[in-house]
Amino acid sequence: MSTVAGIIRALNSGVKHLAVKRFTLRYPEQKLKFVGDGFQFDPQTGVGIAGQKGRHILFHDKCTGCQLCAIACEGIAEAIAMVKVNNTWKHNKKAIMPQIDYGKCVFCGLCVDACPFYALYMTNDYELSSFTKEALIYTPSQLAVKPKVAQDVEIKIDDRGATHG
Amino acid sequence: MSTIAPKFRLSRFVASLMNLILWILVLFTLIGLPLVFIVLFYIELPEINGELLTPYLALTWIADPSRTLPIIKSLLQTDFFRIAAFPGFGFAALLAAATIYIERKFLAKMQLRVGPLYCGKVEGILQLMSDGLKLISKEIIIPAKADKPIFWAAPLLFVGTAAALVSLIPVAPGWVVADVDVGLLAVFAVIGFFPIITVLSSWASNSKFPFIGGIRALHQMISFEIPLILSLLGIVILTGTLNLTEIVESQQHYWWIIFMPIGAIVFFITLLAELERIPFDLPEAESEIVAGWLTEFSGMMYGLVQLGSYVKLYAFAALFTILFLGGWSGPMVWPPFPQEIITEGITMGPITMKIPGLPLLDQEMLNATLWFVIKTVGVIMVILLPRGVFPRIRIDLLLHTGWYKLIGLAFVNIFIALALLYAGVLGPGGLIQ
Amino acid sequence: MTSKKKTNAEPSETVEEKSHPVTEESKPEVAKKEESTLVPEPTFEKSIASRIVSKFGTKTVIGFIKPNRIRINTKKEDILDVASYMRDELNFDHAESVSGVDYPESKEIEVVYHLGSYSDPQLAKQILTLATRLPREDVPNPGKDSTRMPSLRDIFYSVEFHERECFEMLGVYFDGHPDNRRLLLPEDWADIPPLRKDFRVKGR
Amino acid sequence: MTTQLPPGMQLERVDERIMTLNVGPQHPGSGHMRLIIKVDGDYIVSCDPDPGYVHRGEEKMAEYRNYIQNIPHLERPVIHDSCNILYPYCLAVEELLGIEVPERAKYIRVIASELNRCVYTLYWLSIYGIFLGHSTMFMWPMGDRELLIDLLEALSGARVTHAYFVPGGVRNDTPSNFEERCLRQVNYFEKRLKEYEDIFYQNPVLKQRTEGTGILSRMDAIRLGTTGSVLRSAGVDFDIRKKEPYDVYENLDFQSQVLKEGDSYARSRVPYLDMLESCRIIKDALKKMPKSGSVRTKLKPNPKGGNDEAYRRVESGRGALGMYVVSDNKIEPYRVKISVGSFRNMICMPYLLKGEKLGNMPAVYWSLNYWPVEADR
Repeated sequence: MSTVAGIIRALNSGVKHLAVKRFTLRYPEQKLKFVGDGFQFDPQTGVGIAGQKGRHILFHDKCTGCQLCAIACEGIAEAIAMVKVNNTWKHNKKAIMPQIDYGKCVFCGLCVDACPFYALYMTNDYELSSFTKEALIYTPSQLAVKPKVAQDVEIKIDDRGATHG
Repeated sequence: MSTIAPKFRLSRFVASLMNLILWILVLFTLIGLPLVFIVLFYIELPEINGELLTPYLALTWIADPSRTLPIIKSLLQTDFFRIAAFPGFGFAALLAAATIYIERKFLAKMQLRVGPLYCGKVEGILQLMSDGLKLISKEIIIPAKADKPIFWAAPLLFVGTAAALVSLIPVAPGWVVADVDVGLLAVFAVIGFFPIITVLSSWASNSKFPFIGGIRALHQMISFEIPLILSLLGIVILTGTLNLTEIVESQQHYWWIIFMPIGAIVFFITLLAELERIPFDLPEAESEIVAGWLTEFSGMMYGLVQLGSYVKLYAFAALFTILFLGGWSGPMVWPPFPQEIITEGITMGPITMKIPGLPLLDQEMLNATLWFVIKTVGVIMVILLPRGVFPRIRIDLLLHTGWYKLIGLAFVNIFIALALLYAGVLGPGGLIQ
Repeated sequence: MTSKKKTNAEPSETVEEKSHPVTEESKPEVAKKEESTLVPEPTFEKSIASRIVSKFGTKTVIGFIKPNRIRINTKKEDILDVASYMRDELNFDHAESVSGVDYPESKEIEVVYHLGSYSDPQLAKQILTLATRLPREDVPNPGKDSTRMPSLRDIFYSVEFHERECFEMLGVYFDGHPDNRRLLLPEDWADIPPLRKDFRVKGR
Repeated sequence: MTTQLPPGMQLERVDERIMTLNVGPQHPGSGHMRLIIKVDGDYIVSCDPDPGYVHRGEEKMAEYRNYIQNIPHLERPVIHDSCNILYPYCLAVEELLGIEVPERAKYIRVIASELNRCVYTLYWLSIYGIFLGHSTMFMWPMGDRELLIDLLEALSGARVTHAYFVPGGVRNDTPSNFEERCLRQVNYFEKRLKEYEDIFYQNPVLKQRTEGTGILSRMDAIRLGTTGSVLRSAGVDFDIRKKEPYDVYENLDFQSQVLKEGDSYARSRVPYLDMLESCRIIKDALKKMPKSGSVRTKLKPNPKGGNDEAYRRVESGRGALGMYVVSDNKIEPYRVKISVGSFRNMICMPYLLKGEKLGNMPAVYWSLNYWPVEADR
């Protein structure tokens, strides 16, 4: 008899779930909203600020070309190479800035930790696919652009189940 | 002018016209005429208000509109229409297609996901169409050392057998493709075909996984046919007839499920096993043998087998409603045909139009079909439910339930039927008639 | 001075040092390091260690005694009866992991067994590290050279796969192991055992 | 004439009764590892696990990275339980470098690792469901997992490869409304977990498939040195969080889950009970967490470990996960040995599958909570 009771309970639980709301996030139309606008790091206190680890953003006015991000990434993914930049800055005599190859980057954010001049942060933009591997290499000027991302959907929980509202 | 037809040559244009006319003539004479002759001479045409509709008179309906409805009504009665459209394969394929779509959305809803969404803008309504087109356009790959003739024939045989099963099922009083006196026996005979086709196709595809799948399917279907037949024995004992229409008529006041619930349960479980539905879907167990006996089918052959299995699902659900839920019996809910349209005709402003022979389909037939469809769809939904709720059963447990539990229950059901019969409660000359 | 992750004043210095990580500076003998005096030795672990040493005298040397961690070093000849003593009397009933550590300067390979106990609630916290040193050959010929050691598989059943991995990664042959086949590396791996220090990782 | 075989290959005499089945690296019924199974009819005669198809030499590569660069590297073996594999590494390095972790960081670490344990167990449970043919049991955990991944993403910024733990604490503080959002989503997740009872664990068809198969006795569980849910389902009460509490587990109230049957049904149930327990731990930790305070002690640049060694272990999703770090006073660790639960539970496969029916193979194999990538390292 326990099998019959078990079968009935299983069927009942199955039918009950017909009323629960659908949870799937319909990706291209809905995009999840993240905390803040990207992972940042405050070298003074040595602690990061919570944020999404997406594509990097490079502030040309703060970067001094000290290569610390390249050295930090050397042991992990060797994704950062220092390249010549045409406009020279007062605080960047060698005029070299990081160029990030997203074919290799693992988005761990240790380069953001390693930068002592608040020059390298991360943003919420994670849609970086491209047709060629070379197109994945972002030059410093590309990294300086702040991405516009429309991410406004959150997980809503009510009595009829959770859904992406 | 030059951009659209850069080099227009009159000679080329005339040549293409002549070519076109030639092809129309050829097609008309080789295919058109024989078709017309067959239709006109071999299909016996009906009598309309007294005179036999001869082939020569048949084409006069264009001139006299009042003849159209009687011709259509008579076409409805012909066997070809029955087989191709209403109670036969057309109706079944339509319901099967709807079942495929409903199953995917129903299962998705139960698993809190969305299911097909983007085909056809509105919740994936055209997903079925796109699947069909995809399967038609896919290339049919035949394994090198496969037994080609049997490999080709297997899907066609499968759909043919499913259609044969559908033809035995009465949808409304008088509306059945083959009203056979030994209806139930014919159903068992057709069901016996399915394992043969499965083994044929798995043996013909000459590869390991289909072969194991085919043997498992054989095990499963053979071991579940016996309880299938035994569970229906109760009904035959009480109704005293094998004709499906008479079985339905015997359930005017009460349905057999009330008196033989155990028979209904046993029949439902064996039905799941015959259809290879989830608790018993060992032949195509994805995690062990890739897709069982379907592995080597590709393109339209796989499409045919899918269509065949869902037509089979409709046929079994219809069988369940006929045998246990009283087929088309049900209170009259269909609105009667408004009489004044028949008598005075339709008045639109100054014109009144009278259409002779108007009630194309009478009210009882429509009501019967409505009740039949409601019950069958209900049974189909219950058949779809276990797919989302149960895991797959193991091969030895499957055979154990098949041989011990179900056959035992089937015998209990037969004893109940016999007890009812000899107590004089039911059956021929019983108290409740 | 702000704390930087992987940075120090002269980036060039680390870059250069990174290129040949194995420096010549010899690694001091682990066994001789004595316990740091400022932390009083934990008594319970002390009692276990002293029982072992009293039982085996000079054959076992106490590596260190830290809260919940005891390290015992022995020779490879008498590791079998030390291990069976630990299992029977001290009821350390299973081995958590077997790790081989390669010391090329002192020409030795150290095989470290971490023993734990499920049955004895007192010992649940403790991990007893049993280590032994094997001679290391520069031209390794796994199975046929002198880095051999009696297998503890019959005492601690759980080390069967660990010892096979240690065999293929460091070339330590375990006498008496039921099947000393290769475990993780591909069948046709013909290079020297990879976890040895002189196996160079390309590009580093 | 005997042909000269390439090294490592064996010629095998084919027996007509025994058939060798390769439940191979590319089989829907096994992960990326091969089980060479000898089958006599429907019964398994012998089973020889052959891992190594996803071996990457983590331990060798770890010797070429300094202590911080090892963080994103050492989480690779099991990226969807990344907190629980970085936890012992951070504890061991903290012991080597002699760093003290601030109180708030300890609580955040406990919350993140419990969330990550649930995320891993849900992934394992859904694969267990699809191995048994239960498609709903694949979809529900995959859906509910998103609730917790959303939380971990808020914490660490990445969905799966968090690289969130660092020797000395965690890399960033919790976002502003994290506590309230975490409580709400964990409460809903706990309600969802209770739904699995009816449709999966009390489902008679599933019980028929898993009860009484692959029975591991208590003595064998201890003798074979198994760990985690395999051990606790055989009746041995050994949960590292209780037995050797690390960080703040001693002042959090929870019970370690133990069952006695030791069959694959019990092995599938213990991680489920662990998840319910983790929800309790998370809610308790959220209450007891200090509201403010630093979350990381600053490391001096390029820390060196001193001639010492440390062995720390943590209760991960698959049992005791130990890190043995030997350092020789240089920037990079001298040797890092990762002793994972999957590798230790793999020894049960030859013992449990011998004499088992072939139909039970997926149920027994996957109930051992075995993650091939982690076992190969």
